[in-house]
Amino acid sequence: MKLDHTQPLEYSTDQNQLNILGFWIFLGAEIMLFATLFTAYFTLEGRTGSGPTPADIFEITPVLIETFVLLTSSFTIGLGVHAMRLGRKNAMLTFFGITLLLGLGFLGVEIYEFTHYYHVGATYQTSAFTAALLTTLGTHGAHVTLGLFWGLFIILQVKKRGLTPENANKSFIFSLYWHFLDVVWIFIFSFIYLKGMMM
Amino acid sequence: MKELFPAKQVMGFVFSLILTAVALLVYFTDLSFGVGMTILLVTAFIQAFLQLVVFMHAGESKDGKSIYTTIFYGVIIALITVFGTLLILLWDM
Amino acid sequence: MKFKSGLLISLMALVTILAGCEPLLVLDPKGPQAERQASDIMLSIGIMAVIVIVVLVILAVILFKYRASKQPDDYEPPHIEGNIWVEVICIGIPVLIVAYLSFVSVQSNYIVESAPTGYENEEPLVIYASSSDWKWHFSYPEQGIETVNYLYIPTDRPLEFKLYSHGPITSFWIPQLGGQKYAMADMVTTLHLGADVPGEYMGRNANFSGKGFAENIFNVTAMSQKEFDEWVEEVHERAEPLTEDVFNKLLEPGHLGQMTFTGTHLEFSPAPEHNHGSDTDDLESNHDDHTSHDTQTDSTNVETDHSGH
Amino acid sequence: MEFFERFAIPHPSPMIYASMVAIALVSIGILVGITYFKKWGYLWHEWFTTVDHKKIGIMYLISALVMLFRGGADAILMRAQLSGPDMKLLDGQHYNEIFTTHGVVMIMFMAMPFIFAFMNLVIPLQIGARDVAFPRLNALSFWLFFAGAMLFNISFVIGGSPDAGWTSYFPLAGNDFSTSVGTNYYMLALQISGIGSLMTGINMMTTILKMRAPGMTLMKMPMFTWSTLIANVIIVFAFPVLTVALLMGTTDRLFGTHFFTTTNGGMDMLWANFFWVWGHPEVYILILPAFGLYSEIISTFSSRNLYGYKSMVGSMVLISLLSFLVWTHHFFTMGQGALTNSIFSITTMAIAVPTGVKIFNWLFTLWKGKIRFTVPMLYSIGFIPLFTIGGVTGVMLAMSAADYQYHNTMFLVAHFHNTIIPGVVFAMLAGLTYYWPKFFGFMLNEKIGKSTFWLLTVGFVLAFFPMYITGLDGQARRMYTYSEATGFGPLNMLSFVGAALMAIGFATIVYNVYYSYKNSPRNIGSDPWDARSLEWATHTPVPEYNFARVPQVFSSEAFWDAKKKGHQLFKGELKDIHMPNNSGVPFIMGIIFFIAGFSFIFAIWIPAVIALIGIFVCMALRSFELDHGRHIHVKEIKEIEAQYEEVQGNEARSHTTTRV
Repeated sequence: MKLDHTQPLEYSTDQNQLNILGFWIFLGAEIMLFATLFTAYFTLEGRTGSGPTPADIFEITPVLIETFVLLTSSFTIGLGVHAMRLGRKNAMLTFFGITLLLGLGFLGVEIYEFTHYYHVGATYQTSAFTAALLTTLGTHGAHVTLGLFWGLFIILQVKKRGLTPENANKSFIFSLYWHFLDVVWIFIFSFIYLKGMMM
Repeated sequence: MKELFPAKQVMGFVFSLILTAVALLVYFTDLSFGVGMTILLVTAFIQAFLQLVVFMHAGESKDGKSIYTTIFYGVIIALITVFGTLLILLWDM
Repeated sequence: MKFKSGLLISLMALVTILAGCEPLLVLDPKGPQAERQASDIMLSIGIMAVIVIVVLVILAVILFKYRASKQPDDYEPPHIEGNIWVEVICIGIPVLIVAYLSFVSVQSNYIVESAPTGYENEEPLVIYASSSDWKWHFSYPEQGIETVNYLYIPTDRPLEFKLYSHGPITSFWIPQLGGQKYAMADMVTTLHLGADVPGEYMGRNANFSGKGFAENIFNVTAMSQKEFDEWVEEVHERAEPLTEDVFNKLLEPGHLGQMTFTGTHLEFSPAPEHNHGSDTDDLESNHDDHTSHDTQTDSTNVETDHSGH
Repeated sequence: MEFFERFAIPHPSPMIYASMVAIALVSIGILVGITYFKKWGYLWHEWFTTVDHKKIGIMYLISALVMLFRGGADAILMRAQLSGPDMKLLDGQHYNEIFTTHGVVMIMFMAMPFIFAFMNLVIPLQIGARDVAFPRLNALSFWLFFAGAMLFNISFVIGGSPDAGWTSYFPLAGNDFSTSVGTNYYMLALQISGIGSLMTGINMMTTILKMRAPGMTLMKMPMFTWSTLIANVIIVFAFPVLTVALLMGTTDRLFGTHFFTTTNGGMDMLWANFFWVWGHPEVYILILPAFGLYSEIISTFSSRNLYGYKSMVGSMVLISLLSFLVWTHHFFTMGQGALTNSIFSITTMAIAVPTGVKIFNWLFTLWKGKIRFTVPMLYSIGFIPLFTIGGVTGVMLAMSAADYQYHNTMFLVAHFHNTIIPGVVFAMLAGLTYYWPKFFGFMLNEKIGKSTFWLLTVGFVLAFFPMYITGLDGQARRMYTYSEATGFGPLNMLSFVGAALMAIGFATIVYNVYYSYKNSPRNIGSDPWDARSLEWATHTPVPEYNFARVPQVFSSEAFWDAKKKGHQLFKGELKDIHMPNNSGVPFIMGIIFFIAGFSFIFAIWIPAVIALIGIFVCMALRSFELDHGRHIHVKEIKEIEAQYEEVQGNEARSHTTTRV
């Protein structure tokens, strides 16, 4: 394998560069995926049938916790990549670990939130609004869950095999994924929760 | 220890917290719908741009141009889809 | 050029067949909306035919002139990158054509979406046309009449069809009076039509709606206002009232012949609340089913009162 | 017994039972045959586990041809049923199933794999690469497409076909009005193959953006590469919309949500909206690579460079953006206001401008050329006027007020077949004939090929032009029957005759392959058409590593310039070539996806969950796997090259005489 030492490790081989560009294109597709979910949500937001309206069920506290936790995790994974570029394997693993723990925390709050919705009578089958809401949140949550497993695998691999070009590449791509989930959350936070509670 | 916390990233984090706080204004104060939506749109898009540049290093490699083109193309199509649909199904019905 | 002649012969064959038949429904309009649409269609066919012919001629000439068998063996085709002026012309002409057609199209949009021209001062006749699998129910709230699978309309008077569906999306279409519009279960759409000439016209559901879709047709009879009034009176004398039970039977999937009732189903089974293109449109309407039912019943009551005099 | 009842077909007919038996017999025959000839090992090592873009391309090609016949059988049945008034060949339900599967099969499982076939076969060669960016992902894409296609195709013998049209508008496609599992098949099969398409999109974009030969800047890419790049950009941004829409449709049907229902706030038109947000770009995904192929072919057979290269590229970029701006024209009649209709009417017509530019550029490419009427060229020449007619009728449909009269009629059916058949199908057949020698080492017979072309063209004109007329006479689409009084009879009979001619035409393709396999000479050299771009610069058939040395490119017609100006394409020493390893995982994942899809369709939850877990396990294993690929060493390359040179040496002497 040809190594290009002028580049950071994660860009150092041809295949690594392909992987990173390919993943960015995948994120482009993800933008459309979430845009479609948002479109559905905005269209169906007011169509609550006999079920509750957004203002009826949204609570600010869990949303604030989720937002803060996810923003912080986005910060820590950025630090993780920075540490990786410095070659500080242990620091990197620590930051990745913190990120995953924060992700787990986020998921916990989201599960609480979903049970809350269930208890106030906003289930998946209640109305077009709840279906669109839970699908949008659920898709994001599923992404986070997948990310937790993925991140765990990467930590294990870095531990076992060290900071190879391959592992650095995987870690960097994972960080892109995680940041992207944070961006999506910002939009959920702004245009689902805050907008819903504002009305 | 200090080298693990580069100023750029820390500033980015602080700034994103500030943006979140600004967005929260629409909840804690009594703004009209139009003003509120404007604030949300501005903060959300700045926030997204911040992540893209500061945390995701979108422009750093020699494929930066392709990456930015892809993302902006995606964003444009996404906005067309969202607002086009709203125009068809809500605003003009 | 075998290809060219083959194409031409088949085109000619089609034209002959076309000429041998009755005029095509869409191009034989009997109302102002359909007339506008037919003239748009003829205009675009004309322009488009010119484009096709130009392309065909250029192609034929080039193929004839530059075919390999005609050229010397040592002929080396030149390398031509392109010419800015040629390309400006190639872009410019289509832009002009499209701009012109866009202008016409936008104008027509507003025309077909408003009351038909010629008698716009007349009071429009409002007819609720709702579809169920696979029939059409026509309610005349002013006249207090409901028919199934046939439609009587007065000529020289704007017709305002309120369309909705008791099932899948359908499309209400009377080709000779004007183009179609969807009828959906969750909203009411409005179609403006008018008839200039008395006569019988074909109407149908144009949007695929399941097994019985092919036979989902209805008859339209246009007549003078006087005849129409007589028919209304006759119906009131002879027809049975439409009860909720009877109506629910009618809604069951299947085909029915033509039927006539007094009263309309709007009284007990109102149209959907989202009423597009009408004054009663209320976007902020209550999401609670009960209240919306009440408001709907109120508005239909008002309409029934209207017909009382 | 209740468990098994759901697998029964709700509307059986002798025809379906006969096909059931036929499918069973053919499947058993194939399995027995493979076992008898001991080909399982060969299939597994050479095809099921391959990651070679050329082999994957060939598998796409074969699948597309098979699906062409499946969809074609549907088509001929429909035309037969409508050939006269009150025909009793099919009943309403059966007819509905047939036009639904015809549409889905032709778009998703015929046209899509066909263009993917050419992308896979040609793109790496045309840009001078060894393979695509992610070879294993590429294999996974294929097997997901294949799983989706198979899933969709078993619908009519297990549980019943979808019957709500290829657009599957809700609420007709919802549980209330489509009670069989048919629409579940539609949702899941499209979902699975759609994911495959999305991955192809990412793969091809990355390949073209990153793996071009040195010297090949963006503006020196051959036109087919450009069109593929743009088409894949559209794929990447359009397919997620379909994914979400299908997800919502699936949950509506399986989990009782209310996205598109008529109760509890659901909005049926939201499905239509999403479907066309994906659906309109989809037609450009199909037509742009076709444009690319025509550009290559017209340029080759008029021995001219492509006229107006820059405006060709510009028009495609513009089309890619506009394609996302016009979707509402599929439901102008929904009842939205005149303003919305006007906006979308104008954007739709605007597409005619870049398309018109392309037509003129092709005409100017022919101008001053030296036109050879080979089979691929005949398709391209037939394409120009026929597609122009399809295009201008598109402009007519774009006039929204007039569209109130065209919508849902046979006029529309005529229009889109008029763009898709001369546009896409002709391009695919032209490409098939054009690239056949490159990948199979012999030419298809020109004489049979020409009769195929004429049968298809005459058949096409007879089959579809009458529909313009019946449409204007009030014949709605998707009607399974009509009465004598409507007067639609004679023209529909003409359509049937045309369809029959087309069927014969398609059959001659199979005969052509058989005949040419038996009779065509094998010493055709690597450049039988005197072509212009890089894919013709390597040997025929193409070696596994495509190019022994990476080519050096100076223009968009690198190979032509090498021939005429003496540019040297291949310089430098041979080096070891890095190649990816084969893998069985994509094939296995295809099977797991198939099982998952099938279980979801019938709501059998335990295997569904197990299959989903299996998918994640496969992904996890992939994450931990270390696979650095393998190297083909210089010695081996030299041996392979020497073999080719020996053959070529013989050819060089007869080269001038074999030119067409």
